[in-house]
Amino acid sequence: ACGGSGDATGNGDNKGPFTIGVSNGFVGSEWRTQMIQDLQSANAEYMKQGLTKDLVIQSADTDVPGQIQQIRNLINKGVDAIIVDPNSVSGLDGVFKEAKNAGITVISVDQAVTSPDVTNVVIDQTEWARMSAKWLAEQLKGKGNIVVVNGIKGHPANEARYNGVKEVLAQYPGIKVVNEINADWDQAKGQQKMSDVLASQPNIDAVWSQDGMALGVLQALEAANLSKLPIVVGEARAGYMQLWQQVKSKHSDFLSYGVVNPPGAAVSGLRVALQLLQGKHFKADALQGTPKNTLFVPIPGKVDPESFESEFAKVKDKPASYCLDGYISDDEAKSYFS
Amino acid sequence: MRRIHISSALSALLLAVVLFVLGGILHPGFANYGLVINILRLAAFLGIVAIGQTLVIISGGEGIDLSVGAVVTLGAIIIYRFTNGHNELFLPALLLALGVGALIGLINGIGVTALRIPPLVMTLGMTGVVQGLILAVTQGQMIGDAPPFITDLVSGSLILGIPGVLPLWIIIGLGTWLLLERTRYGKHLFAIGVNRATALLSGVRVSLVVVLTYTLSGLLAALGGVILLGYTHRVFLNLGEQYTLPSVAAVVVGGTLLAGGVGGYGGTMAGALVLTVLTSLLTTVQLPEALRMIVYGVVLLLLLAVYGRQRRLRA
Amino acid sequence: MGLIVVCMDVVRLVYYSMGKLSLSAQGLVKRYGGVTALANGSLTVRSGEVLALMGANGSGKSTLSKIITGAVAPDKGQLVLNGQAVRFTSPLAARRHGIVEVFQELSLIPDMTVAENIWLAHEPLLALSMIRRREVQSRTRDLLNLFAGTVSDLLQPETLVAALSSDERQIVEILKALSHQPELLILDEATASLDKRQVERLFELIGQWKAQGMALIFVSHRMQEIFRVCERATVLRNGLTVDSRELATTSESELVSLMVEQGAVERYTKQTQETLSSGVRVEVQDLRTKVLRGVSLQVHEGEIVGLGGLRGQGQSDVLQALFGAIPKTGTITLEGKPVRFTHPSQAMRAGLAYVPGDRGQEGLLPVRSILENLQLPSWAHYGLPLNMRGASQEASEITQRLGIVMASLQDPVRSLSGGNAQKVVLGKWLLREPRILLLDDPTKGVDVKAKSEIYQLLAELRAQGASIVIYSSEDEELLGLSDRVFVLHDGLIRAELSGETLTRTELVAASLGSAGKDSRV
Amino acid sequence: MKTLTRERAPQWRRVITRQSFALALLLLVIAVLINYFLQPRFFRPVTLNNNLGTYLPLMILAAGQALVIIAGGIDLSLGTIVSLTNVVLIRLLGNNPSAAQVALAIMASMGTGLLAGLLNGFCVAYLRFQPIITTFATSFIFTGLALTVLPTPGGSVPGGLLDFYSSPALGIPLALWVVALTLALWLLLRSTRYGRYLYAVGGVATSAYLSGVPVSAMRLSTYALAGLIAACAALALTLSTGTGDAHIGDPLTLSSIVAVVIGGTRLRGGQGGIAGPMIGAVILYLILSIIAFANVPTWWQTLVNGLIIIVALIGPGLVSLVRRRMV
Ligand SMILES: Nc1ncnc2c1ncn2[C@@H]1O[C@H](COP(=O)(O)OP(=O)(O)OP(=O)(O)O)[C@@H](O)[C@H]1O
Ligand SMILES: [Mg+2]
Ligand SMILES: [Mg+2]
Repeated sequence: ACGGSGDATGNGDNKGPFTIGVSNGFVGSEWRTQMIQDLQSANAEYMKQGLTKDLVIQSADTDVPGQIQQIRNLINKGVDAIIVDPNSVSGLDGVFKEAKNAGITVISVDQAVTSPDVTNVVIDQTEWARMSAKWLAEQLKGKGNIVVVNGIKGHPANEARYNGVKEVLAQYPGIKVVNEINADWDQAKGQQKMSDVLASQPNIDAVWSQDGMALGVLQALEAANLSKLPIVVGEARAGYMQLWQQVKSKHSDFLSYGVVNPPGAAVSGLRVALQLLQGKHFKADALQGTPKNTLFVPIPGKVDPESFESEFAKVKDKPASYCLDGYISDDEAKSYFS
Repeated sequence: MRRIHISSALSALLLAVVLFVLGGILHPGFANYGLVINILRLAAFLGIVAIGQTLVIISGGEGIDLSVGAVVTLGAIIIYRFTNGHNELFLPALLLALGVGALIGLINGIGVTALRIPPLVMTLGMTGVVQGLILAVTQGQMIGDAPPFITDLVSGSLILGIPGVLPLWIIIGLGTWLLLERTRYGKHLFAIGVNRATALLSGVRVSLVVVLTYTLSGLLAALGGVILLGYTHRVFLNLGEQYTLPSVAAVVVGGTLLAGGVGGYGGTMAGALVLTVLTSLLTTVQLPEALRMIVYGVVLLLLLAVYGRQRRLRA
Repeated sequence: MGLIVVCMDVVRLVYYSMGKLSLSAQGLVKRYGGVTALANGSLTVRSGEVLALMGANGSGKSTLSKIITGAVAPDKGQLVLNGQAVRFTSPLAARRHGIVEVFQELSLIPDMTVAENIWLAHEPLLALSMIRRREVQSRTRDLLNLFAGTVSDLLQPETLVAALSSDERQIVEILKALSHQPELLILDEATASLDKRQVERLFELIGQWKAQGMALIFVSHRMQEIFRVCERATVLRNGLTVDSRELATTSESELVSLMVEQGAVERYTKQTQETLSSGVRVEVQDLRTKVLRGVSLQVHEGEIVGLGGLRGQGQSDVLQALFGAIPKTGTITLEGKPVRFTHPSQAMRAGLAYVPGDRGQEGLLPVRSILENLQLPSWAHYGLPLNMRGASQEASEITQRLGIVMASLQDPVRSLSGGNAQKVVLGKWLLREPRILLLDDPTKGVDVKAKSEIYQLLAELRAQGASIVIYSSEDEELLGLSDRVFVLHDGLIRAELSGETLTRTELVAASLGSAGKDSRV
Repeated sequence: MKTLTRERAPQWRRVITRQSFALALLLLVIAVLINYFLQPRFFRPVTLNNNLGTYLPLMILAAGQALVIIAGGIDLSLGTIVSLTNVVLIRLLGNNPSAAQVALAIMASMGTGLLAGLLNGFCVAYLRFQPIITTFATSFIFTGLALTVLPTPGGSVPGGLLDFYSSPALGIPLALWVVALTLALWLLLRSTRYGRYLYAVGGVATSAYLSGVPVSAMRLSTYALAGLIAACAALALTLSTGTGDAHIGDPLTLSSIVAVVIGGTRLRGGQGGIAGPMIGAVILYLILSIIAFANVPTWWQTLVNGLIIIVALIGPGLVSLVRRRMV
């Protein structure tokens, strides 16, 4: 009962062109808009090849029932596959089953879901967080006070990431989390709350943060006129790296780190969806998780002090909200299939 | 009535001070100069965004402006794009931002008066329209830069580490007080908030005042966005959203009645301060987030118990 | 014939317990902040009598009544009901003892129907607290029948109260109180909004209730009413009960001197004929609104024109149409120039002023200060920023002139007594020194002293050349003040009275319409 | 032109005033027709059944919100009560619950909703706080509690319950049964003294008090009822999504208020009903579908959504121009 193995559409000679639907339940972030743009440009290629038709995109701020409605609309529009960035881990299971019963391939990107009727094509969020936490612990040599700036409390991605961090920190008893705050992935809130924390906790050795709010955190740190800046785990985004560059010119010893969280994961999802639509089957060990429905695509990279200059060159002229990106190629996608 | 509303503004202010002191006791360093300045600065954003909200709520007729958040974002984006970091372009960009904000408010006002759309839905629909326009025009790509003038005003120090935005807030606050208490418009605004029939029969141009009020609200929200840009230096799609409901809360905590016709901006300023101090205080206290939220809610209720109570039914 | 039916209804509807009720209030005190609303209020009332509660505006009549009905909590003093001390913690508690009030500022809910309002909180019920709709309807109809013939037939159980005129609301409020079958009924200025015939009907009913053993407290500023229905009068002055008198042995002027310190109460001042030859200021031709069916009239400079007739025959429409507050057709010329006001502000700029007949709905901003209420139409004259000192000064002059009892100009109008609030409604337009003053029952609920002050003010305005158009529900007032009276009936002018014909008999005759064939009369 | 007409409402106008849902119904018909032309598949029984199941939580919640608003209040915490009762339900269901456990979990979550509503009601009715700020404050308390009960989203609902929720009963979608039941209860309630009190308190509270209506008790009861109704909405939401999430209901607050307004109930209170708000909730979701099927380009969808909401309300607005007597 391996999800999304394409058995519903099952006829291997199906060559398209396929109609791909996209359901996005949140529009208030640049990460999501970049994701949609990535999808559109990747799809343009496929359209040229005659493999797909125009994307059918449903993108609006909505709640879980609203997203259920979005997906149901896509089903009724008769798409062949749906790429969904879900608002809920298991709340969409019912409508996913409806999709599957209608013979539609569903791919979840950005956030893994529990439904066996869906294939998750995501980066491993926990691993993503582990990477940066490990780097941080090593820089601190296992000792010091850190502040953690998290996203929305209770949001699955936030919890997955913070679990990764906690896992790593458990191995370093010398590192003390002196404050954990939630800035809801909002740059301005990150900035506000970081400055509050700074005023009351002068002895901070490092800050672990992520996403758009990392930029706010760094801004607050810079504005505080500290003699020595704490080490910051931030984000591989143009805006953050531009500020990083600026800060470095004042504080040569400033250390930071960012892991790429690619909006292009959706493109990876699209590539996998097309393989499935063409009747391919996953290799036995390609999928992980319980249920076995998750394809972890590689994390495209990281920015650390060593690689900063070369990575920065890539984003120097990008808008601040641009995220370092990456997705699997068609060949890589094929490699997951037998 | 005046006595009552000044006293609620005053008690809100006192509460803010009490919270400061409490913070200082809980956390040596909380009440330090830098943080006080920072909190005042944060309160200034909320306070400026809440000016228009104050006017709209006073205007009554179920008046509320839920589009302020979107207009804040739009105001910031306009400056960001059109100045692209150049001070010379700030003034024209500012005029453009304020003009666009006013235009949005004007449309809200017309919708509410001429087309009789309930303000809540009109302004919420407008939020969608503004957000939608931002998305349609930018496609989520925020290109540009903040002009140094505005970042200096907000993040820099005028004297003694006080950023220019604080005196600016006080000046705008005084201006708003003057507008409400010492102009004909202000007097008419309160009148329509209490009873539109009475106002009409006393020669008040009710629709005009309402339209003007929503227009002002749009303009001031755009101004709030401009100033907020000076703080964040960058714009993003959700920049202003976090100010929509708190702007309503600041107004109501400040003693303005949601039913309209009673209130003032002094109360809103104090309300903005109370909400900001409370958030900051809770941020610095090391508590699990869930507990922070519970404490925030409980403290807010306690604050209301101190002064935010309505009249008795039995005299 | 109709009357017999009505009487039977009354008998069927109103059963009184045969036990005698006697209630006395002793030493009641009520303070609001620094203001003493009632310093020492006392009265005694028994079954089968009508007690007049008298006093100038703000003397504490309403406060005393509300304490008796549990709507206001006294600071001191006690109520003794049938020899036992009682405390009413809510209007509901007082009602359980058969004590009910017709509130001066009414207690109706505009978005509910007449029937729903009347039976609110004591609806006849089925099981599960389901309302007996039929019974509510029919009993409401019975109650409305008590005033049949004096109100338009659009006043039905299903009509929304929001759609009623102020006299109809007053009647609904009276019927609402009556529906509780009270043993003690307090009527707080229940006649102020009613016209002559409605008052007559109420008095007939009061006579019947009294005969059946109801006790009544009757509050009014109209002397002739007091002398007609009451046996005794308790007089309040500055919150103190100063005396209680048998009316049979008391004269009107004695009562007045009890109420106000100096009993100098002058009546109306009439103009001599000469002004009529002066220029025409307002000329109205074929004015039509939803109620008016073609009204033409002229108003001269320095003239007071009265609009007579029963309530609701279109008098208010004439005033509102002149003021640009309602849609209309026809031509209005102002000093020779045709004008088309579509908004009151235009009328205001042309020198018109309009005192609406319904202060609660159209005249006041209850939560705003007295100052702001008085100056609402006038702020344009105080510059930018507003000269608040000037505004306060002028406002306080007019409050002194009108004798408005208040603690400070900054107090909300809500804290004023009914009569004082009415003076605010009038005062805000007197401040504008209008050239054309439109008055809709301007002295409603105003005490004798203040009334004479208002008459004098009107006379001064007229002397300065102002034109005044006034509707009054009090015939004496209308006849006493006006140079000419146009009597309206069913949206048309039926008579113009002036000089010789300006008499009560003519007025009454014309009020009833030409032939009395109209069912709406 | 502003008018101060004194004339009485004719019958048809009275009908529109009292039957406040009439215009929402019209909007609904239009939205349904547009949907029908754009996507006939929408009306296949299975799809219809599933869709109604999805709409039901907001419909129920809008009814609760309407109750509070009619009585002159407003509840900004309803969405968070949905979240809170959702996580309580999920936590107590656990894995493979017995029938008794299911009953217990449902009762406990209803009890939680009731308690939450009582807290709101107590603050508004007896402590006399302004409703909007009170419920703004308590919404933080409820979210905090929800996060404590269930820190990470998850949990599951027994398949039997999910099937029960998604299968039609006697050939009619379950949601329709619930709606019918709700409306029947409402009609019943409205013909009781309680119903009268509701409108009286929302109309003019002081007049209601002078008339002998127990105003404070009424206020308390509306918030408590709304809390209970929010728990019912949470039950529907839990059964339609099968998940627990401490934030799942949060966005529903604003939608419920919008649904009430679209449904023709004014925010000032004292007027309206719950049929309109329930219709309003459906309209909100139908707008999403219309946008989907009108092939609105991606970047314009949010814009069009906002415009539709505004435009949809211009019609009723114009009619209310006739309806309102003043300004
Ligand atoms: N809620 C209140 N707050 C403050 N002052 C009040 C309040 N209610 C009444 N007063 C004051 O108490 C005094 C007595 O008022 P009350 O209404 O009893 O007078 P009244 O005799 O009924 O006058 P009227 O003839 O004008 O109706 C007035 O001076 C009034 O201003
Ligand atoms: Mg009185
Ligand atoms: Mg209905």
